[in-house]
Amino acid sequence: MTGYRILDPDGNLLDGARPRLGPEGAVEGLRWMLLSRAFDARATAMHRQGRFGTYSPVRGQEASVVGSSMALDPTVDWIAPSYRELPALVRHGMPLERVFAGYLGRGKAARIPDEVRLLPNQVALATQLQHAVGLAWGLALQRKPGVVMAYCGEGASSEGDFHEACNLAGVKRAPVVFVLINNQWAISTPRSVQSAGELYRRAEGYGFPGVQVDGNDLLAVYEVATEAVERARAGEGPTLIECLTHRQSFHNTTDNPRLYLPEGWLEQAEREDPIRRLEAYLAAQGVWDDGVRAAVEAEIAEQIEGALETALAMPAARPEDLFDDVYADPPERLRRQREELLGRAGD
Amino acid sequence: MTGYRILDPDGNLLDGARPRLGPEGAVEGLRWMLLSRAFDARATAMHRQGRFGTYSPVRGQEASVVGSSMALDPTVDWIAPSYRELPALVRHGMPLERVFAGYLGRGKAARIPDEVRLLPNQVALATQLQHAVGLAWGLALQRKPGVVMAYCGEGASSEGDFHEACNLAGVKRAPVVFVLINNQWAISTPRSVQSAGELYRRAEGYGFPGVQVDGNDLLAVYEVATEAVERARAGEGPTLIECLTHRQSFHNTTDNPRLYLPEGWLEQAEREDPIRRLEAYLAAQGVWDDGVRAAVEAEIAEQIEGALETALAMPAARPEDLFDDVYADPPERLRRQREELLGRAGD
Amino acid sequence: MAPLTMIEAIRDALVHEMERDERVMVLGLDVGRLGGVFRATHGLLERFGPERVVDMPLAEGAIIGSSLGLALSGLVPVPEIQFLGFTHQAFHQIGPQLARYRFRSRGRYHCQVTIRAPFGGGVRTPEFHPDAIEAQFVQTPGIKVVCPATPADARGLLLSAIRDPDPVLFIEPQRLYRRGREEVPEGDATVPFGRLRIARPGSDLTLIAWSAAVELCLRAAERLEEDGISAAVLDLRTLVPLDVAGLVAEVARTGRAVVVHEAPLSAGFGAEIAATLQEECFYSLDAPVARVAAWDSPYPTGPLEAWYLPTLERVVEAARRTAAR
Amino acid sequence: MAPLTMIEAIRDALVHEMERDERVMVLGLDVGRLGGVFRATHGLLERFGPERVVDMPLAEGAIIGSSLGLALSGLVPVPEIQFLGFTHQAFHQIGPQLARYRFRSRGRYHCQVTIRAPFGGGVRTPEFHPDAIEAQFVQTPGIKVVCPATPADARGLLLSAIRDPDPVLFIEPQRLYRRGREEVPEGDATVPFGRLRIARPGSDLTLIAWSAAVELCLRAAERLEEDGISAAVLDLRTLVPLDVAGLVAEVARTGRAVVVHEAPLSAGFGAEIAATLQEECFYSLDAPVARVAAWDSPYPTGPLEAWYLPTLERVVEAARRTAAR
Ligand SMILES: Cc1ncc(C[n+]2csc(CCOP(=O)(O)OP(=O)(O)O)c2C)c(N)n1
Ligand SMILES: Cc1ncc(C[n+]2csc(CCOP(=O)(O)OP(=O)(O)O)c2C)c(N)n1
Ligand SMILES: [Mg+2]
Ligand SMILES: [Mg+2]
Repeated sequence: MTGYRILDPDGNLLDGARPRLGPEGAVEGLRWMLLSRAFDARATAMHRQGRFGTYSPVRGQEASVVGSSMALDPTVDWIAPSYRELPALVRHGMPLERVFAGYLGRGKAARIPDEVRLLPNQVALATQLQHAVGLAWGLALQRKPGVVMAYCGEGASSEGDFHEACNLAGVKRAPVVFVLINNQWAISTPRSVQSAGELYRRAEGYGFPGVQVDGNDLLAVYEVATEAVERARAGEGPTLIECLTHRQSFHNTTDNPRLYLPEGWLEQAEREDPIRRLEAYLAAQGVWDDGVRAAVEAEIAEQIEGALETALAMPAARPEDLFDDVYADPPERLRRQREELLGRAGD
Repeated sequence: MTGYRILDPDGNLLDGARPRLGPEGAVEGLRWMLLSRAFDARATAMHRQGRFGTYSPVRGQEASVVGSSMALDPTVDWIAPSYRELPALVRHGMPLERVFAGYLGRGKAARIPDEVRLLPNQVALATQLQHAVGLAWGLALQRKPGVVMAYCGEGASSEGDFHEACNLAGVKRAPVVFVLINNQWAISTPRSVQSAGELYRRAEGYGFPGVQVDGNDLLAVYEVATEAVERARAGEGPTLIECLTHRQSFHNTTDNPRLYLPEGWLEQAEREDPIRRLEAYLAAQGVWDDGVRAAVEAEIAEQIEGALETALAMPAARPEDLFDDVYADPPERLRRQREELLGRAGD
Repeated sequence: MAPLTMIEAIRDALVHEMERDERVMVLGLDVGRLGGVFRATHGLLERFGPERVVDMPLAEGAIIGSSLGLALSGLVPVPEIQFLGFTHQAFHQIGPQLARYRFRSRGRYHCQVTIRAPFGGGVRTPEFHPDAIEAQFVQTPGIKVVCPATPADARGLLLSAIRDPDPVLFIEPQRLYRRGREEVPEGDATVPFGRLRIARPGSDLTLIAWSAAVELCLRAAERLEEDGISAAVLDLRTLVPLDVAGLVAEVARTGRAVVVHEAPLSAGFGAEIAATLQEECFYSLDAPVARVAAWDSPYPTGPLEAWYLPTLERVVEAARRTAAR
Repeated sequence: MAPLTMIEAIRDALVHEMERDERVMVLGLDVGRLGGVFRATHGLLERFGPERVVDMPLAEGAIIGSSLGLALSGLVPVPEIQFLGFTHQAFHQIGPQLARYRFRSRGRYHCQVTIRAPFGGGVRTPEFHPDAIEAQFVQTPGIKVVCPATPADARGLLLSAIRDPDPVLFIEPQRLYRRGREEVPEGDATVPFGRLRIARPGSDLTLIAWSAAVELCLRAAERLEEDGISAAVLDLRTLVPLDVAGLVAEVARTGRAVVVHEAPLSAGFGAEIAATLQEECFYSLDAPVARVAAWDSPYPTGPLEAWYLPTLERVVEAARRTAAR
């Protein structure tokens, strides 16, 4: 079971496949995937040094995240992320230095810019799906353009919020695309514990299409996502996309997968690596080789280090941050608490 | 769309149909259905006199409730009800006088007897499905016999608890049968607002079978439920049964459906009345006529009046009831509160 | 305007805001065709159409969660939860989501959402329908908690709630929905948050309440007058923001206070009032702040509620005891 | 037994109860193969097998709701909710269901279920992980709320919790999981509910806390000693049942009290303590009961938590102020 596929694991085009994403687009996608992997490494290193908060690497699932988000138009469409979609956020307009600022605990510096159509990362699993549906429905009610892409994991799909959100989306034919990234693990819990059913088939019960796609195949994910976005844009309602992929790394920087990964699982997963696969394909297309790769990687390294440096120069969190965004018009008691702390913090 | 059927609306056997429930069983079922309808009338009258709490009539959906519960063996199986399954509870062993005692506000007198395998009525929609799955799974873990039948409405099926419970049941292959009574209404909210999908098809997504049945056909419901109970008993896991039926009455005694029922809806529903249908069938089988009916109705009336009289003689609720079943070992503060009230109540 | 019942005042506020601001919409269970189980939204569907008056699938989490998203899209949703007890099904979408979205997004987003929900006892409703769980929402910073006790306040506070850029939980005492009528100011007559109402002046003792318990306290004050005790009655109106200054000024004057609420005693909002008063006017208190509340047991069904809820006798007795110390 | 950390003491209690009573089972997210994100259930799967140590689908409502059903079937489930903040996802299955099932069924059923959940700040966890929402559960009659502050109490109270025929919410301060070791009584040494622990005797003033704040109060007491103030420290151990008699006896002796907690101030459990004390020992109080708590804002992430949580300085200052009044 692999889901819909365009490329085989070695990067060969399947017979008769005609990718919708051209070589240029695919190279752009590859670049986002490489950036993602480089960010993972940098963030993990920063965490090990005690300078970064908890981080959840994207490693292994880059094609799912990048391929789906490339179907969006950042000037009208929205993303409702979970916490493992870094390259999608950056492609959508979130400045890399602000992402860094967030993990560095820089407070307000990490704020999403006003013009970026992005919801904040969500830690409470599946809750964001409900927000995404409301947002999509609200856009449609106001005849505003825009499709909302909402991400969740296969673990999160067991939550009641998943059901309520999908069901409402179906009823309202909301312009939302649910991207369920089935990376086989929810921390230490394997896919088999999450459900006895096929996850993409749940969509039928909500009255909209569900698709299972090889989440390690950028071209396939892009195509499926583009079709879903087109449907949503045309007023035809939601789609559920299940991306079959692998979490090639720890759950987050506090996790140790050696405690629970079965022998050989990681090696098997790495054999299906989405970057390797796409590189092989693009090499065969004649648009990628070690030289290009080295140049792109150097550029990415520079971009990442530059953003990190910018972030490090951003203002630190301040005690005021505890109070300033709780209410527009804070209760008197909170004002007094603020004064109490600032008097103290100023000491 | 009618779901699986054995009898047509006029009570004729469909071609080739061979009912699993024989004439004797069908008469028994009819008797429960008539009892249910008589209870509805009595309870509604009592409410109108201000002597009864809120009551939700079963009217219209008797075949769904009775047909499903007749698949159970009360000596080993369990029922996790919602609040509109009166005849199922009584058939399962709940004494009618205790049901009356509950609606009369008689406190402890309404307690489910220790030997009756029945959970209390549940007002918080769909929460009982989670309990039912835990109970079924727990029975299986202890190698105890017993299947759990859990009821909910099509409205309740939009709640997150429905999803979480079904999904867990699938994973644990718990011996549970979900009976979703789709009576087309959740108070004033029509079926079309609840979901854009077919409700029984959700089961596929949880990895177990879903069946849609004509909920006005006792024979069909009985057959489908019996198969589901057999599967559960054999360790083959859960089933979702969607009974298509009609709520022929108000939501409950505080509701006024004239405010929202479309013209003609009720008349249409009454044409599919499950009692009429079964009576026609049994008359054709030669086991039912006006004489039998009159005798059965007289017997039921006597049974109901007797139970009501017994209930009226049961001890009234006492202030102690507020405290005695909160904890086995109540906190000191609650003990003091009890003393405070009883001192006062004794005045 | 002709005198209105509370339910009429609420409906009038909804109509007024929907006329005034086309972003305002209502959504919930049975709010459309039926006009709500209490008729709060009666006639709205006909007037504003099905895009602004929305019957929702039966899922409280979706009602609140999608309201959050609707607010992000630029609308002003006023979701109704059929009974406050069923906010529990959406608890994870209220305190940790709706209330915190401004904070989480560092001010990038805010949620102009007013959740309306009836609650409270005395009308023999089924389980969960009367549960008074308001204190649980005071522990979830970012949301305001508003609880009118009169038709005029219901209208004025609801206008303020809908216009507030932040989420508001607006809880309505079902027992008082049709209890009586009063003159209700028209138009844009908002009632501000965080200012308590002196429902009745008095000099010996202060009774403190919100929602339906205000009416109980007024009756108790009348009874106390017969004993020669002059009891003031304060209606808090909003629990968040809490009018600490107003409370302190009033109680410092009498030196004696009794808080009355329908929620169970332990960790009820009465505890916050008593704690605040002893902190803020310790030296003016001549007696401990007394609390009269429901017992620490679940809300019962049927006739038991008469013994469960605070009664006139219990309030009067606590007041007498407090006055005598 | 060798000295144990709190997490070891908890594990030891689980093993002890699972050995003693074969009905006991644990279930939750990642409790099996991984042994829990904090290793509380480490080794249990290997020892007791997958029917008694169960990795669950990711749904808190199902973890609690099915635990209720498992209890009805005759088992004794000990569900783990990965972090207390995620009990919100199961709120509707805790207060209105688990806690009330005995009451609703008029005593026919009871739910012997212990929910374990880590919480509390100071370890820079992501959002929701530190939320101190214990007071919300005190408002849901039928459940007990237990919050150990030491390894010995963690073991002894957990034994009591698992054996209690009624539901218990057992909340564990993640900050103290591995903070230190102490001698922990072995075997069936239960610690009873409803009896506070005098963590440190003192004569001038009483500091009152539970869970991780006890340790903060002990540090504050040391600092106060340098000023010549003798501060007692009380560890409540259980919020429900609350040891009112013990509290009153201790505070009546010193006449001065400060309550410290990690939850936001408003409607936190500190309010209940202050309200109770002023009710029960009004005439022995020489100063108002002070509260030191987190601010009325959501729990922040990153470095902000150092300014959010009650600090040693704030506790000491409140104590000094209280002692000087
Ligand atoms: C409601 C809720 N419950 C529990 C957690 C703790 N938790 C964080 S991530 C995670 C696993 C999520 O798995 P999945 O949804 O598959 O996403 P993935 O991490 O694989 O991307 C868990 C249990 C949480 N954040 N929110
Ligand atoms: C969680 C919850 N939300 C709302 C309600 C209020 N309520 C009671 S019955 C009902 C409609 C239920 O419809 P359905 O599930 O179809 O069952 P039916 O009444 O048709 O048997 C509603 C909304 C409730 N009891 N519980
Ligand atoms: Mg996953
Ligand atoms: Mg229905």
